[in-house]
Amino acid sequence: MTVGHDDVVGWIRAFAAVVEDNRAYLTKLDSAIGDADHGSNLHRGFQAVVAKLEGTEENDVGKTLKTVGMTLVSKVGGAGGPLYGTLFMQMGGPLTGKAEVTPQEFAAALESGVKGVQARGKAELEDKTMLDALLPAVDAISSSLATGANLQEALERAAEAAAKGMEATTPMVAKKGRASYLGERSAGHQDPGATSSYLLLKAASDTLSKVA
Amino acid sequence: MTVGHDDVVGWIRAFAAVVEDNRAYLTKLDSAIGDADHGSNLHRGFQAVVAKLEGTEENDVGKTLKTVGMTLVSKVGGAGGPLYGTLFMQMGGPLTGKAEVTPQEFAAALESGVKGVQARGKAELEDKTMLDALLPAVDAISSSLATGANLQEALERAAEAAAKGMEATTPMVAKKGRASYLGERSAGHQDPGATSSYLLLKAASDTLSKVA
Amino acid sequence: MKKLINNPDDVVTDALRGIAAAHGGALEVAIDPHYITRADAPVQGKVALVSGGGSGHEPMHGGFVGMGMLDAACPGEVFTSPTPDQMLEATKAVDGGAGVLHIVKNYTGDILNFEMAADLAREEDIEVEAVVIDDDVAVQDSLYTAGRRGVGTTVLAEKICGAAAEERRSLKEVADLCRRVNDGGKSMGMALTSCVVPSAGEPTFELGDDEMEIGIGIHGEPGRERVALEPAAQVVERLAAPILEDLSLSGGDSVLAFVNGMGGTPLIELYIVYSELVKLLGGRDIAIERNLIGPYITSLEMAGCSITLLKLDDELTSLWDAPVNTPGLRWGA
Amino acid sequence: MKKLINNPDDVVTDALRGIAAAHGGALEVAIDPHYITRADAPVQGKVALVSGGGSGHEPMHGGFVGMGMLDAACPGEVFTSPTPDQMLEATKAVDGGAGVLHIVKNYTGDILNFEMAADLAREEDIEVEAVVIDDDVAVQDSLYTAGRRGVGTTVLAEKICGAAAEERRSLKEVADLCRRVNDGGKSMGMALTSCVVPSAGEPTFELGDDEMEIGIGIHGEPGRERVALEPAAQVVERLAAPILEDLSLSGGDSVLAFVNGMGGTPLIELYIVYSELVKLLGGRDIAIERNLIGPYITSLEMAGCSITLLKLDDELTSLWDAPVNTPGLRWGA
Ligand SMILES: Nc1ncnc2c1ncn2[C@@H]1O[C@H](COP(=O)(O)OP(=O)(O)O)[C@@H](O)[C@H]1O
Ligand SMILES: Nc1ncnc2c1ncn2[C@@H]1O[C@H](COP(=O)(O)OP(=O)(O)O)[C@@H](O)[C@H]1O
Ligand SMILES: [Mg+2]
Ligand SMILES: [Mg+2]
Ligand SMILES: [Mg+2]
Ligand SMILES: [Mg+2]
Repeated sequence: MTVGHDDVVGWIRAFAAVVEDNRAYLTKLDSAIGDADHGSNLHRGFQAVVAKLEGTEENDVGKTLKTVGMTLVSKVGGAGGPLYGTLFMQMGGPLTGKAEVTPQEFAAALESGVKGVQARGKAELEDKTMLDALLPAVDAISSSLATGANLQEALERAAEAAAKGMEATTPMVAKKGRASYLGERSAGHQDPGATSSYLLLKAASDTLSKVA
Repeated sequence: MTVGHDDVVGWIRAFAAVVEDNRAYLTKLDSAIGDADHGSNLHRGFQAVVAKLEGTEENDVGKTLKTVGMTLVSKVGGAGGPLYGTLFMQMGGPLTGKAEVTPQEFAAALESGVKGVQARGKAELEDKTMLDALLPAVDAISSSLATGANLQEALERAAEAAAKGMEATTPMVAKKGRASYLGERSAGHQDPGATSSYLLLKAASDTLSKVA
Repeated sequence: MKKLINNPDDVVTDALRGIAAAHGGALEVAIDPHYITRADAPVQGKVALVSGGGSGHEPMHGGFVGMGMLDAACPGEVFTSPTPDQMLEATKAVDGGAGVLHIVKNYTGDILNFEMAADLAREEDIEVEAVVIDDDVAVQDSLYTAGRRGVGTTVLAEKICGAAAEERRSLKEVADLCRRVNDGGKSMGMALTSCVVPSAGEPTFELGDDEMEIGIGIHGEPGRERVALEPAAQVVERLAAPILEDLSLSGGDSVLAFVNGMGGTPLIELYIVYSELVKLLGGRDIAIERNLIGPYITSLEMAGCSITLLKLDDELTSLWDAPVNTPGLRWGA
Repeated sequence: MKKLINNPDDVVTDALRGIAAAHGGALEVAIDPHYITRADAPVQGKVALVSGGGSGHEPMHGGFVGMGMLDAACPGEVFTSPTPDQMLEATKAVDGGAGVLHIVKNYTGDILNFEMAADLAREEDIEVEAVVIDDDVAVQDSLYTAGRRGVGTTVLAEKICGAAAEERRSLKEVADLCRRVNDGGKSMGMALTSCVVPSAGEPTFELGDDEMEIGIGIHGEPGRERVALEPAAQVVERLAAPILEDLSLSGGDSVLAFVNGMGGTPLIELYIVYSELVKLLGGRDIAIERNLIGPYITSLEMAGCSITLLKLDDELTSLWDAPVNTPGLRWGA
């Protein structure tokens, strides 16, 4: 019941495929309240990540996650690049030196990644950003694991919480990011970053639950 | 059975009104094989002409026609300005000093105007220009008068000939003017200048026949 | 019709007021009739250059008035050649005693109106020469037709002849030089969209979402042929090949390459076009010695571009490099 | 999507190749990662100015690299802020020992990426200061939001601070000056049409034939409100009034007036807008001491314009007038 290096790589690869499939959708969401690039930004970044991971000999979960983060930072740009980059870099920190990690370690690392996003972007819950999906998801994993759930269940709860958080962004008036320029007109549209964050959690639940 | 100064002014005024009514139509024809300005060009010119003729004390048919021509030259621009300007200026030449003119004098003056257009623009029959309406019209007046018709009949024949000439421009491949740049693609469109020239003759037939 | 204008009939006058206000120290703008001169005109002893044509091609010609380029420009109504009285007044205003060169684009209207103006100016004892620019290889040339249109080479001729005039060359020399530039410069253009003439209010032609028009002029005249959209590399091939053929350029030759925007195409695309042109000419061993990239002879808000190649020699290159100070082109001053 | 491009993914790289070929003597273009520097960089002892942002705003920023303006520009993907490694490499390439000023437009992405780059540069012992431009009065400012966007004032800040850096002013002085320009410059924009981001392939927003969007940014972001089309005079009123209010300009003040084209609006319309602005400011006894009219900070092929007013004093005016030699802005050199 531990998450190995290959499992983490599998999660990242699965998310890259999900981003590819949802590229147009994410960009469409970003057209409504942003600048129509969120899908292509993430796609460019995760293509580079997949190429980087190709045939790697690496076995260190933490190092690999940092590589993912650094690749995103240097390939994505926009708000998404530094934010997702920080997520993975900070998540890698506590996992450095480990070839496999326990569910608790995984959950704690994810939480540290999300805290990094918050520190960098200075957004709060209900600012209509990716944090509206990430924060509830992190809470859901921790509390599930604390109440005895296994990783599979915890990740399912997390994906559900992220989905709810994502949906909840629709009526919100954005306070951070590009959508904030729209003021009241930002209400009525789902946030693209919250959507990609939900997809990231969903990919975790779909792939990592197999190992659990 | 002579054409007086007021009659000539009436013809010009009538044509100005016809141009106003056909402004969009002439521009539309010019869109297809030109640059979408023939209607607004002539309209601008004849508005200026009408303003110029307003409350004039002039009684000299030739002088008035020259004023019309000079006003067109200085207000229209494009190909239409110098060509219609020349038409009226040259038409005015032989009529200078006359307060009223005979049908024969009128016909000869019009012919001299059309010759002026030809000299200035160097176009031939079937080059798909206003001359395709003007040349047959001039022929029709002269030959009608020569065979004993009155001015009314002669102008009707002229307008009919101009109409035919105008319609005949449709299949032609333009050799002069802006439509010539289109080469073979100019075929299938009626020439805007031939159309305005027909309208000029039609206005003559409608207004001057009353005096005849 | 979506335009930042007040009234279709006032477009040219309103824009001229803006030009007058913006470039007060450098240009003088006459409103009736419309013409623009250098503020320091007439420059005594210098051949004066006058050009003009329909409006809607900005910055041409008004934006090219100033030291090292035109002495005066006559803007007609949108896409309509100006009238002889504009050219006559402009010619009189800038004549510095050394004669006046009329640079005329080959359109029936421009030719006829400039001819009339030159006749009138000569009656007032001003020496006038006219050179006709007819560089558009999209149009087939023939003795029996109106011939080729004047397009991109006009900008280059105005710059190069302007520099020659600043050197106090004679009217005959500047006119000959202008003919030489016209002989060595050829152009071809294309459109992705039509433009809308303000007084017409609707697009001059309709193009499908997947179509482009090759061989267009600068007045929204439809072009030579309509084809399916293609990548920039192929578009450049379509425009450059007929120019290369017409100029019979060959390996070792040097050119000035001018990638012009039609008004609605952003600079980022013009640089992509230029990079394809560099590849194409490089493959034929033709050296681009100088370049000009931007919207200089436009067709209102039309999306599209034109390419002009001018064969260079040392004289033309050094005249091109000479200082120029106009709202539209400026360097060395 | 009708664009003169090869492939949506190659737009920026292809355009950079064009820029490199066109301005070989003056600029150096690095392709991996993307950045553009003055060919003579680093200029020893001079504060270096680095800016950057998403592509699609040409000539900004790459076209403003050169003597008297930027030392380097970092172009991101279209409408996407560049990445820290671009800024880091550019910063290292231009540092002449007197420190580097990052001029950053206020967008979350730009801020975050420039912050990371500055941290990395400082680790390499380069002194870096960052100034954020946030001049768009269409956006309401608040401590709890991302604040106002950086738009037209960026161009003016780059020119003015570039001149100050040429005078060898210190990093602190140039940064303070930059903040002063940001405080005194305010902007507002509008769109008649949306633009199409190449990788998205369709318009970012849809506008009816009789509608315009007021208060747009430069990324095809929808604006403050959507209203019916109006004549240029009213559009100018809508854009200028909030600026005047925000700057609390009053009779006797002097300004630089910058009428910017969004990419798809031709110059003739920008001059009409300018002539209306002259009337409006004249009516309030505000003197336009300097002006800039043209497409300088664009939004791909969007039709529309923005107005920026910068309150002038003698120092700013003389720095504005100082020589500049870049592909996009050039005078006195
Ligand atoms: N300050 C912030 N904190 C957290 N997330 C943010 C912040 N600003 C923006 N975002 C997220 O970034 C998303 C947009 O990403 P993207 O489109 O890639 O960047 P950009 O806005 O620069 O184009 C938004 O939908 C939002 O979820
Ligand atoms: N050389 C010529 N001789 C006679 N008529 C001509 C000649 N060239 C053009 N035209 C006429 O002028 C008309 C176009 O006029 P107009 O649209 O006002 O001018 P422009 O072509 O300059 O826009 C054409 O339809 C044609 O009938
Ligand atoms: Mg975005
Ligand atoms: Mg016409
Ligand atoms: Mg015309
Ligand atoms: Mg973006």
